Amino acid sequence: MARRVMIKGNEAIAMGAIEAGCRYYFGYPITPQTDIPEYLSAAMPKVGGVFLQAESEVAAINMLLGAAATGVRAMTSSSSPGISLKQEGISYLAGSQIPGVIVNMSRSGPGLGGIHPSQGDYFQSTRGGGHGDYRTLVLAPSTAQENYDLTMLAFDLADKYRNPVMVLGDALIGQIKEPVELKSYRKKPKEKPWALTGAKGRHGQILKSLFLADGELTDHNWMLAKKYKSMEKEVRFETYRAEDAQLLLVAFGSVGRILRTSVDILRDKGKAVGLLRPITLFPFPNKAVRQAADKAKVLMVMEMSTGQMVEDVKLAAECACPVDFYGRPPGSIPTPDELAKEAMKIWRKRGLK
Amino acid sequence: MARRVMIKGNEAIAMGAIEAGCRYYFGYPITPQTDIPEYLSAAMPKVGGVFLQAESEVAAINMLLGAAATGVRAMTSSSSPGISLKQEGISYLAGSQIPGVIVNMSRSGPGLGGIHPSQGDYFQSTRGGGHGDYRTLVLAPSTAQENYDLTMLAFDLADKYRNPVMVLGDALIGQIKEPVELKSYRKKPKEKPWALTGAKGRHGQILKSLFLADGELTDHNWMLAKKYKSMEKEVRFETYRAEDAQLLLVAFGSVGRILRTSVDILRDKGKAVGLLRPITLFPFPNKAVRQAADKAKVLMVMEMSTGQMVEDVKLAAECACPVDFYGRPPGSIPTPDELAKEAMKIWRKRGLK
Amino acid sequence: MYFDTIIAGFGGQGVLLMGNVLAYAAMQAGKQVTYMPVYGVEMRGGTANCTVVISDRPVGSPIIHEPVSAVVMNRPSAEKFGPMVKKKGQVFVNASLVKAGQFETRAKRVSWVPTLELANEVGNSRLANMVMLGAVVGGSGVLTVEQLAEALTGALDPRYHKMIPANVQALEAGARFVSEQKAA
Amino acid sequence: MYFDTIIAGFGGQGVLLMGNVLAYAAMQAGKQVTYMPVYGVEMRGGTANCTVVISDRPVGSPIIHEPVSAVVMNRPSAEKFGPMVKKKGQVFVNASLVKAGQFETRAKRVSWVPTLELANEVGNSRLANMVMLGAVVGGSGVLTVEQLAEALTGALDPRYHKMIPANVQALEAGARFVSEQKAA
Amino acid sequence: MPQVKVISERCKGCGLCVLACPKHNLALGKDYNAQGYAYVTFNSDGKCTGCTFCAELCPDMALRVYKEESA
Amino acid sequence: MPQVKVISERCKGCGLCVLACPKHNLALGKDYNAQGYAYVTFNSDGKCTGCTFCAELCPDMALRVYKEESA
Amino acid sequence: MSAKAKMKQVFDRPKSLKDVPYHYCPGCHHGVIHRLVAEQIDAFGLRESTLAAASVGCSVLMYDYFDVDVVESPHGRAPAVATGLKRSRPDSFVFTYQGDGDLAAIGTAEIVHAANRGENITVVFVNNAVFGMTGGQMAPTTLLGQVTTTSPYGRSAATDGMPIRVCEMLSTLEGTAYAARVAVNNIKNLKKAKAALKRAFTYQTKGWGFSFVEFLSSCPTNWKMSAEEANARVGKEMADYFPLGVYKDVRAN
Amino acid sequence: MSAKAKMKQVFDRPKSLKDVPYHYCPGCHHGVIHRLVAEQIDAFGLRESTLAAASVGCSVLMYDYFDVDVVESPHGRAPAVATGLKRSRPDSFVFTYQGDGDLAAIGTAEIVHAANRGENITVVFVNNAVFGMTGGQMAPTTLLGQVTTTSPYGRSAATDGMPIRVCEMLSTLEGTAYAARVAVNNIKNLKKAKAALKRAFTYQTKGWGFSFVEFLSSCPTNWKMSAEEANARVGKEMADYFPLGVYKDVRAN
Ligand SMILES: Cc1ncc(C[n+]2csc(CCOP(=O)(O)OP(=O)(O)O)c2C)c(N)n1
Ligand SMILES: Cc1ncc(C[n+]2csc(CCOP(=O)(O)OP(=O)(O)O)c2C)c(N)n1
Ligand code: SF4
Ligand code: SF4
Ligand code: SF4
Ligand code: SF4
Ligand code: SF4
Ligand code: SF4
Ligand SMILES: [Mg+2]
Ligand SMILES: [Mg+2]
Repeated sequence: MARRVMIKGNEAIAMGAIEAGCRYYFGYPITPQTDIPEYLSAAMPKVGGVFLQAESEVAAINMLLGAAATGVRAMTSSSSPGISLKQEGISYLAGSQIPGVIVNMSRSGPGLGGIHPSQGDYFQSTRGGGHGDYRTLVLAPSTAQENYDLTMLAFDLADKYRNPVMVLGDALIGQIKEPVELKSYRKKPKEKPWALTGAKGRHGQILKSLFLADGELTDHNWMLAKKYKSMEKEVRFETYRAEDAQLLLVAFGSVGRILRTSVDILRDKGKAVGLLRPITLFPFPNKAVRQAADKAKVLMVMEMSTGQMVEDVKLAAECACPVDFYGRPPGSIPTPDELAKEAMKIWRKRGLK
Repeated sequence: MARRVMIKGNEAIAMGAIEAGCRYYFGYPITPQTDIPEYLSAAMPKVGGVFLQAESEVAAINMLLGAAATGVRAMTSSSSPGISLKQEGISYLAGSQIPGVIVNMSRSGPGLGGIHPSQGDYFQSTRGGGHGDYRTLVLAPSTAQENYDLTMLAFDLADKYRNPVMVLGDALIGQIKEPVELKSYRKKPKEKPWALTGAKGRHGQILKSLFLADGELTDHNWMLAKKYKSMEKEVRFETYRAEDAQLLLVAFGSVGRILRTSVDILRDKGKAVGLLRPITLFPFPNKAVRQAADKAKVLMVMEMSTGQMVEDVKLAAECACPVDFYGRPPGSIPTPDELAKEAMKIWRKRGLK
Repeated sequence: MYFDTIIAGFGGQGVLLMGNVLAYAAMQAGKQVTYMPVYGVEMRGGTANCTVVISDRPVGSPIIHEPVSAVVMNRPSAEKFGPMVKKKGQVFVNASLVKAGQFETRAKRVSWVPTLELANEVGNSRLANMVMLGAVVGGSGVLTVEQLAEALTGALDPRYHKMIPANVQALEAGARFVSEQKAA
Repeated sequence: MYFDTIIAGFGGQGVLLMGNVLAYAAMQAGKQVTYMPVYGVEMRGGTANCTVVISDRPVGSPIIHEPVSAVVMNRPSAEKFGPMVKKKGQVFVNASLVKAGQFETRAKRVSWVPTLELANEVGNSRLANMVMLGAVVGGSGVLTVEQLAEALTGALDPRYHKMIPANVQALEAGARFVSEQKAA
Repeated sequence: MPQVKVISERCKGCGLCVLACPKHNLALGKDYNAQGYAYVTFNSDGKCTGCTFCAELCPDMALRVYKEESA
Repeated sequence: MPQVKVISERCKGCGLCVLACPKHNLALGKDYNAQGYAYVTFNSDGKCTGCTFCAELCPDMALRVYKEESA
Repeated sequence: MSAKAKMKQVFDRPKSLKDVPYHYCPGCHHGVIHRLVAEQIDAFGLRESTLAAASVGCSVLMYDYFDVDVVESPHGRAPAVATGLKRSRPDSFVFTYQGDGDLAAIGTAEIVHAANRGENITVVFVNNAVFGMTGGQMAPTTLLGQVTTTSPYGRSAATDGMPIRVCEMLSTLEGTAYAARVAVNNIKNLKKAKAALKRAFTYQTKGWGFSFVEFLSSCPTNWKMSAEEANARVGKEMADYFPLGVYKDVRAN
Repeated sequence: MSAKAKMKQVFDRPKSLKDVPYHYCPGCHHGVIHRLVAEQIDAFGLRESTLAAASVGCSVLMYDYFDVDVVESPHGRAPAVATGLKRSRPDSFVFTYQGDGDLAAIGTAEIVHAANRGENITVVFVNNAVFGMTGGQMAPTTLLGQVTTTSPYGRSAATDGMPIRVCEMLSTLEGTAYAARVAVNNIKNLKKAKAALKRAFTYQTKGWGFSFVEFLSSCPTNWKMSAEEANARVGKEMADYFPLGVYKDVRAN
């Protein structure tokens, strides 16, 4: 059986990466994700891997670009301000179709903000904070176990789609310590004929995003758009006591897990409240939300921001039922009671029984 | 009467900035906006202003931050990849409530992409491509004249809301040469008691975005959210032959202007087609779109991307009528005929008469 | 009233200036007008082109895929833009560099203008572009040579204002040539 | 089954280790458990705290605003966390540093543990934290001292494994103390 | 006689002043301030020269030095 | 006798080879290639030493130099 | 203090510092460096015309201590921010206060170019050979063999390169007018540090160009040393690799 | 050529270059520099093990010319990209090819730190004192007084600073093992340039560390000069301010 250990969320990410065969890490310190580079600085040399502290987040994402261009599994991690600096590089990864895993243990913003957990980077992650019309796959873990599991998945998806994959946690998800089952990774690596390994017995190969000829870039963009569309099959989400819910809460990541307790509190009071927690933020579980909108009387989105994912929920719900919202910008962590209370306000306002 | 001149779109931006009293420009060359720094490098010294070519886009946005912190009107401009690099700085401007005007004459992406006109930076501009839960006002000119006028407006709005304002054009809007009426700017500058001018007879003053105390950042974020909400009154849009339109096209910037011709083509064929062109992308003209959705039979969004603004239109339309979409990723410029043809496809598909 | 044209040629032939003068004159004539250069990396082939659209209504697209007219100053331009011109349109060909049969077009009207020869007559082979521009307004009637002449002051850098009279002569020579052609 | 606690004190008192050992023991006992430290800039005051939640069900929030129990190792912690504890909850106070009347709480049950004195009896004042942890499990019944003792191997860095016997003694001393209190 | 005043609430007990004093006039005390630091104490036995070395090197400006007005 | 072959379609008429040749064996010609450049021509009057300077300094690799096999 | 009336205070806090406690760890040199800078602001009479660009690092809260106008810069960008400040208010006294992570890692381009442009600003560079605020990771200035949380086996020349000597590098740039490396680990060095700062202030106030003062500084917390040990390390290991002295003083004569 | 059979080709294009025309302007030195690099790739037998990091500038299309594996880097970041290439494939020969806007402006931090880490890569730096691709704006290496599209009144030391000497600056870093500045404006310099490139290739293939070759290069188009004038300017004004020579050669003996 897999080993069960008590580890920090950030460590789970680092261990998941190593288990998935990632041997190249490039990063720059920033709270609250610094445990990841710290862990890997000790662990990478032991497995023959490379840990390199870059001079900046900009350098780190570009080192990743270089390493991943040769076909190896590579990762970088940072937190909000550092992720902003990586946007140009992420856009290049997407445009050049170079895979790579980027972890954002997001913190409160805007600007320097603070180091509280936050969900204010949802738009940046799901809409491509960089320039141009590209998307990254976004995985949003809510437990240390998911950190471990989804990091492994992130590498698979990155290789499968030749696309950057973002793991979006926050200060809570990174700092929490929980039991984690260290399942072993058993996939066999995907062939990468596109990788730069030296032009042995062939002509030089190019990885690039520049397309100057008339119409060439249009085609490239359509090809990418089709690829993003095809990612829909990777949709993941979790429901909790949702079957008969009249009020269905929708939340991801840390709020998603806190709401489990809120749902229990409300169920104890006899209210038919449930939870839908998107795990992939892009692709977004549109179908699941649409079906939920048909079944439930009301959807209510809760976020540690003034409202970002709520737009995706509204778009997915297609007005099949009302979509309410409770926003809680970062600065402290909301409690299950607080969120349960907010849910009750909507319960009453919408006349649910 | 105001002087009428034939100038490039980019020059119109530069001239509008100077007219509005901007005397501090920091930038870095990138096609297709380099006419702006080029023009200003010659013009600023003549009006006693500062033109400084920064070592990078990152440095430029931070020089702007420093200059604007002292209360002066300051501007930077770039194009897509350079704008990605500015995202951290823009987030700091928003968080620290420092005004500033940022011009994005966007080009085709992702990555290095190309230098064709593109609308692929819509999400980045309107959703805050940087980290954290902030917004920038976004103005989308479609003619050289609007470049001039909206740049002046951008400075007013930046000061009014103590917020970064983005002027989002593209290669077409920047490179086109058109007659521009050089109206003179007559507003009197707003007082800026928050500006850093030296602690003369008072204690030191701080501009910052770091808020560490429990709950402090939450309050700050709510204050910002309220501010963003209050920007709704700045909504601007234009309609063209929209009154009786059964099919209402919605587009901004360059596509918005090209569609005028398409509308004429379709009207000539007797089809009741009109145009709604958002000028402010944030705040988005939600009400106007909602009302249009009630009046028209179908809304159709057209963008030089695989679909970004269409989400805002759908959110605003609240399912009052169907919202169709035609996307044309960058790589070449769509023609009025091509777009008219696409509109006709929807006309037929939706059974309009 | 609506007119558009793509003006194309080698880098040094002054095609962008032609577009500028035309656009400037249109503005002064109270028209709506756009001028759009091809720029950036694409410039580096050694060819240059621009599109000018003149109308009574605000101009939607400054880029035209089926232009009403094209002004082709060299063979590659003729090959590229000749075929794009509308059937009812008009192609102005620099007959000094392009020969019949070297390009295709659906356009019914093709004007062959010996720009170099006419410019040399005016006294300066570098005025070939203005000769052609005169031919364009003469042939299309979109504006008058006088309107172009007036526009030169605004469109030319003051450094070159002393060249205006010669430019005007060139414009006139071009216009005269096409009107004689027509008459003939 | 549900238990939570905030463990707080000065930087050097080993409060994070207490939380770690407790959480580790809970995991080994097959419980769901989360441990959440306060970290980063906030650490620099010289105070430290962590929250441990143990449950049969997956733990939602790892942060608790009205905890079932609090373990306060110094006065500032007592002042901060004492008032937050639920009425039906329990406060474990380091009686060596905190005196009655120095903080407020709604909690009915308050255990005063003379950690330093008991640790000194075991032979090492630095074991005060383990004394307190023994008292916490003894007083709350959430786990047994044996379970904690077993957890030490996993929770402690191998460098400190030779200290395990002393740690176990301290745990026992704390647990014994509260059970005697209860009995009394 | 020169005097050094310790602002005990500001002292963090780092001991840098103790190192700095050529006259060994300062020592870490046994009392803790509200922040939990054992603050430094000044031994006013007359050896102090008022050289201000201690104060200059104190990171927390916890020391003030006084000297007789030079008459 | 050493020979220089001009690949006229590759020549951009920059004239750098003309400058480089110590024997003045190269000159810009009057014919234009398809790219519109007046390309360089080689004067094979026998002064060429086959030193390759011209080819080495040609940015566009438009020149090839041939020499008799040293027997 | 029996005859208080006759006593004269020979050491007091500078007026440009607010009378509040620092958040710095015990024995951290940031505190001394703050005071030295504030003393020069007082001495030059600049409190009311100073604009500072704070950076991100342990000293990010400097605006809670200095009683002057301060703007917070993104990590590493203080020299660019200061450029904006100075260009828009050339009569102000403008300084940045930056750590080694901030200045020598992420902010390399900004410091090199501010120096190269000869911006008439003063940079206070606090080199404590570690990323202090984030908990002790390796910095570009971390010494060879030094164990940090991201160089757990000690900094290695082969994989991490040698510690970067910023003062020396910036001195090669034409725009750098004054550059010195100082320390505050003992009175002798502290006096030199004061002189260097004074010179830097002179440069800016006279409009002589870019001035740069590097402080070797201690970080007892992340070096995992007592304040005394850390203080001693500054004078020994640190100063051995980063020699103290004036590297450039173009107006010296 | 009567006796073609007896003729031997003494100059041919290197095998590592594809047989296609360049997009460069007439007389632009990029073309020569490409060829010299390709010649060394051939000479060292590295075509099948070379990985190049292209940069953004006129040479962005280098992958259309070099017949080796190439990845496109964001503007200025080629040294970071090359670091990723080399660390993941240490047996490959890795080089960057960067302009002065790319390397000396936006990419300052990346080049300084790649050099300082002593990355075992080779950097080909093409300094033409101007942003070529974007149409002739001022670069950090633009000469004093030089008129460009963003220094219409000529570069001014007071507002823009002096041109930056990258070779000299990087030579101060411990990690830089080899650094030279060369030109290809005449045969004498071209021979030295070949030697420098050869030495740089030797450094990397022997694992001796970071090697850097700066080429003074011409940009006739943006200097608004004929190819000849531009070529001459390289040897005069450019080389006067940027002296040619070997700046560092740690294994020299
Ligand atoms: C863009 C960005 N990256 C990383 C960080 C995290 N961060 C905060 S301070 C710091 C380094 C501080 O080190 P230094 O500059 O040496 O200052 P010290 O704390 O040692 O005085 C880092 C990496 C950040 N705030 N922003
Ligand atoms: C982030 C970013 N900023 C700016 C640009 C625009 N840009 C392209 S090339 C270039 C400079 C090229 O100059 P240089 O590196 O000197 O190369 P050269 O063309 O002179 O050979 C710039 C600024 C870009 N592509 N990306
Ligand atoms: S003033 Fe001088 S002698 Fe007196 S205590 Fe301080 S250091 Fe010692
Ligand atoms: S140096 Fe200052 S803080 Fe440190 S012990 Fe002395 S008085 Fe206290
Ligand atoms: S090979 Fe030498 S001599 Fe012959 S043409 Fe070339 S440069 Fe002149
Ligand atoms: S150097 Fe080359 S391109 Fe230039 S003229 Fe000579 S052969 Fe032609
Ligand atoms: S962590 Fe280091 S630099 Fe930061 S305050 Fe503490 S001792 Fe000073
Ligand atoms: S613009 Fe300059 S650098 Fe670029 S290809 Fe032309 S001459 Fe060469
Ligand atoms: Mg530091
Ligand atoms: Mg260049």
